[in-house]
Amino acid sequence: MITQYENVIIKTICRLLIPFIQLYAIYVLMHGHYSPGGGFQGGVMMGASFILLVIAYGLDEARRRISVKALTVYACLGLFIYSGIGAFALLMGGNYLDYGTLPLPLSSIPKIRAMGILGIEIGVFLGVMSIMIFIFLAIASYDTGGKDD
Amino acid sequence: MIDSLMSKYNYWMYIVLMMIGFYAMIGKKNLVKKLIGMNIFQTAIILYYISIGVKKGGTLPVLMEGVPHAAAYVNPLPHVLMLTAIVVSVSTTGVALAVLLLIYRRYKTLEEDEILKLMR
Amino acid sequence: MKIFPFLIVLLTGGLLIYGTQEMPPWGDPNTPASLHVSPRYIEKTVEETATPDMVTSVLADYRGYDTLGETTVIFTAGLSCLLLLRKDRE
Amino acid sequence: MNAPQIPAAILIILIPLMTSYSIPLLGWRWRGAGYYLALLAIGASLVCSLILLYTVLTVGTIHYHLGGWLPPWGIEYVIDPLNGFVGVVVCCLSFLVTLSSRASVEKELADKKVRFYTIYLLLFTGLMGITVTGDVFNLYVFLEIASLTAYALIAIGEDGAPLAAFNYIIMGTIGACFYLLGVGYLYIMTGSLNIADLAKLLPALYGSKVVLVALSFFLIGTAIKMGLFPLHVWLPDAYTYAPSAVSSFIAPLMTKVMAYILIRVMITVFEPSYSLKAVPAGTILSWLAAAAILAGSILAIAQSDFKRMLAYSSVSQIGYIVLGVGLANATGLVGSLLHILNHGFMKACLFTVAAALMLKTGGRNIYQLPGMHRRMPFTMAALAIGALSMVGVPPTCGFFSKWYLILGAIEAGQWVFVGVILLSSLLTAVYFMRMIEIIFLRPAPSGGNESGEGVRDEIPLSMSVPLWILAAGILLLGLFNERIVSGILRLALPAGY
Repeated sequence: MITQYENVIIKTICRLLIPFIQLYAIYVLMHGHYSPGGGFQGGVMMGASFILLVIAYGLDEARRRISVKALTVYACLGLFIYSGIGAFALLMGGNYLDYGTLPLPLSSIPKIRAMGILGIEIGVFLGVMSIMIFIFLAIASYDTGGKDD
Repeated sequence: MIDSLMSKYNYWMYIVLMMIGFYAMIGKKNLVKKLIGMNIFQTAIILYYISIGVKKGGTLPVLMEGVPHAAAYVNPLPHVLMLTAIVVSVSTTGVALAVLLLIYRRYKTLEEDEILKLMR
Repeated sequence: MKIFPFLIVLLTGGLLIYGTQEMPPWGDPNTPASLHVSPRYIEKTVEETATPDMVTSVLADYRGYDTLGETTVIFTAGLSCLLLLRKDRE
Repeated sequence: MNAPQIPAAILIILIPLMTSYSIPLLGWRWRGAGYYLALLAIGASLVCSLILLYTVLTVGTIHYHLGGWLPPWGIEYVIDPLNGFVGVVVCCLSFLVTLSSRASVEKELADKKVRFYTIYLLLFTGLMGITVTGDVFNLYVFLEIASLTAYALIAIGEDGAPLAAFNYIIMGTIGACFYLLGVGYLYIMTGSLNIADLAKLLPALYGSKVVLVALSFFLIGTAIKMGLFPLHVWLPDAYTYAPSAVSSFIAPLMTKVMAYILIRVMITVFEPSYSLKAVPAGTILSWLAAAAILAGSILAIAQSDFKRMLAYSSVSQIGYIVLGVGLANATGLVGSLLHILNHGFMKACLFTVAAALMLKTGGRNIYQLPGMHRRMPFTMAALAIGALSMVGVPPTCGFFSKWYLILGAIEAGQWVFVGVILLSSLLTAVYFMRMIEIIFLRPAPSGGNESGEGVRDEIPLSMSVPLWILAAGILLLGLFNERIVSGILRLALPAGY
């Protein structure tokens, strides 16, 4: 079990760093169309920022900020966004995941497709972020007697 | 001869790496070492796929203005496949670690032969 | 050094190296892998998906279904860890 | 796009997939939701698979282009008679097994059932995804979904389960990685991942060493995954220690779907004239299969644990399926496909009986069972039907697949395999008849459970109805096997086979 580690330097630096890590994660997500990046990479970074929080501040502090319940919602929501966009294309008369049929007010089909890609990247981002924290929390707190927080 | 050697050594290196992992998976008695071997094995496969996509003189697969011909970029498909394989590898490691925790909680050791002794 | 696993490893490695003999040389731009399917991803990515990063366009559009499977894999892994190490909320 | 793009082809995956995402959310309010949602989703998939099979048989092969991209670039789903058939088998068995799982999950996994059913449904999705896909890499992704869920489900079982699951993780990952290597070796030579496209490109490359290595890695990988004899070491422990609901789901389905991958690779990706005849893979497979049949049967005789005995019998039955492939003729392949169906039903029936025994007695030792036919007469009758079918007594379905396999072996001129099949039937008879003798003929122990003597203590209806459907299915499949063979399986054979 990871307990709080009393060190002002570590705590202060983490407090300073974490917002920038998260900002960068969102940048990587949103800029995935033009540079290497996307939902997975961004999601892993976002998850890593929370893991850094847990390492610096201990599990109890982290529990106050993130609950397994909220993470489950995020994970399921992310996957729902992904498969839902695909299923919406199915409803609009296209094949599954055929973003070209989405009713978006854009001038051309490629642009609609790009928006579809962004949509599913956001879904992947949410899913990967919460699952990374899931796996870490489940393994880090295994000796707390299997109690859900 | 030396030409073919030079053009293939890259594949051989990944095979050697893969076999190191494979040996750890089937030869080691410590369960964590097996898991580490599994990671080496999967990483070697990832390296192999990435080296399929390499083209000499090709740059990274982000389209530049005015250079639309395929020879200028490395093949993006293996990269995509390996993103999937990396995620699979991470997931397998996660589940395997969770299983290892269960084993450790029950037997208080991760040496396979000691566990087998305890199971009798 | 255990002899039996070592033999299996040698055999597998030998088989893999045997296979590399007829592989196209490393870095050759004229391999089937570079000529058959992938050129379309490179040349049409902006035209068809308005996304210059072709890894993203292949990942999320051309082969988007793989990515759904991949996200499901990681979802499975997360839930499996919780299933193994925790009880459901009572 | 001239092919019919019917949405049932994707709904068969999409419904269970989206349902599995919603179970954790609904599970907070209503903990019993998992069972009903899983049942509903698998039922919907069953309907879709029946529609697909009907369409395939009447109209022709279905292609479904995911994302609207044409095949070599995008991923496509291809449903032909072969995987239409396997899809119906998987859906049908999953539905029945899931229906029966409720009581045993309540008993063994009551504090985990929400997540249990999520993972359970994902396992089903993975198996279906493997079945319907027409892309080798997509197959790998769904193979990993199915494997990961199976690892987790096995690990939550009883005492030895985590170690069994860990061994399965190691072996399963080796198998999946070998499959992935096979895909990589094919990709470097052809540049394609689509099965139909590969089948078109590969004949020109049949002389290549790379393709030969790819084929052998496909073979080793799938052989590990399905537990073919020398590589079966993970299988008995995994099946024995898994929770009963899980072993009755995994045992009939997992290895069958892996056998489907083997058949798909040998028959569709490669031409059978290359993969089975030019390369001696057919011979190697059939000798390994013969070894598996005998070794599995002999090891099964040595067991006193019911589930472990069934697991070793699975090892032997997988041998039958692979033998049919290895014989490299139409009759053998028909026998092998029919055995996928029949063995699925038999194993589902027998493992459900094992789950029933775990539910009612808490033990699995077959020497503790005397007099059980008084306590659970209907369950034990189903056990008898399943056992007779495993032995291959004529009116049951087990006879007919063995019949086709024997005919195939004769056609191939391999009399050794005829002898192996007959000998193994005898060995199977030994271990199942021993069980039947203990249960039906031996007097119940007079001590201890005086009060329980002769008292009817049947399993709940949610378990006995699917069990009886399975048992009746064994008989009906035997009676209608001719129709299945001529109506579906003959169409599933590749051209010129």
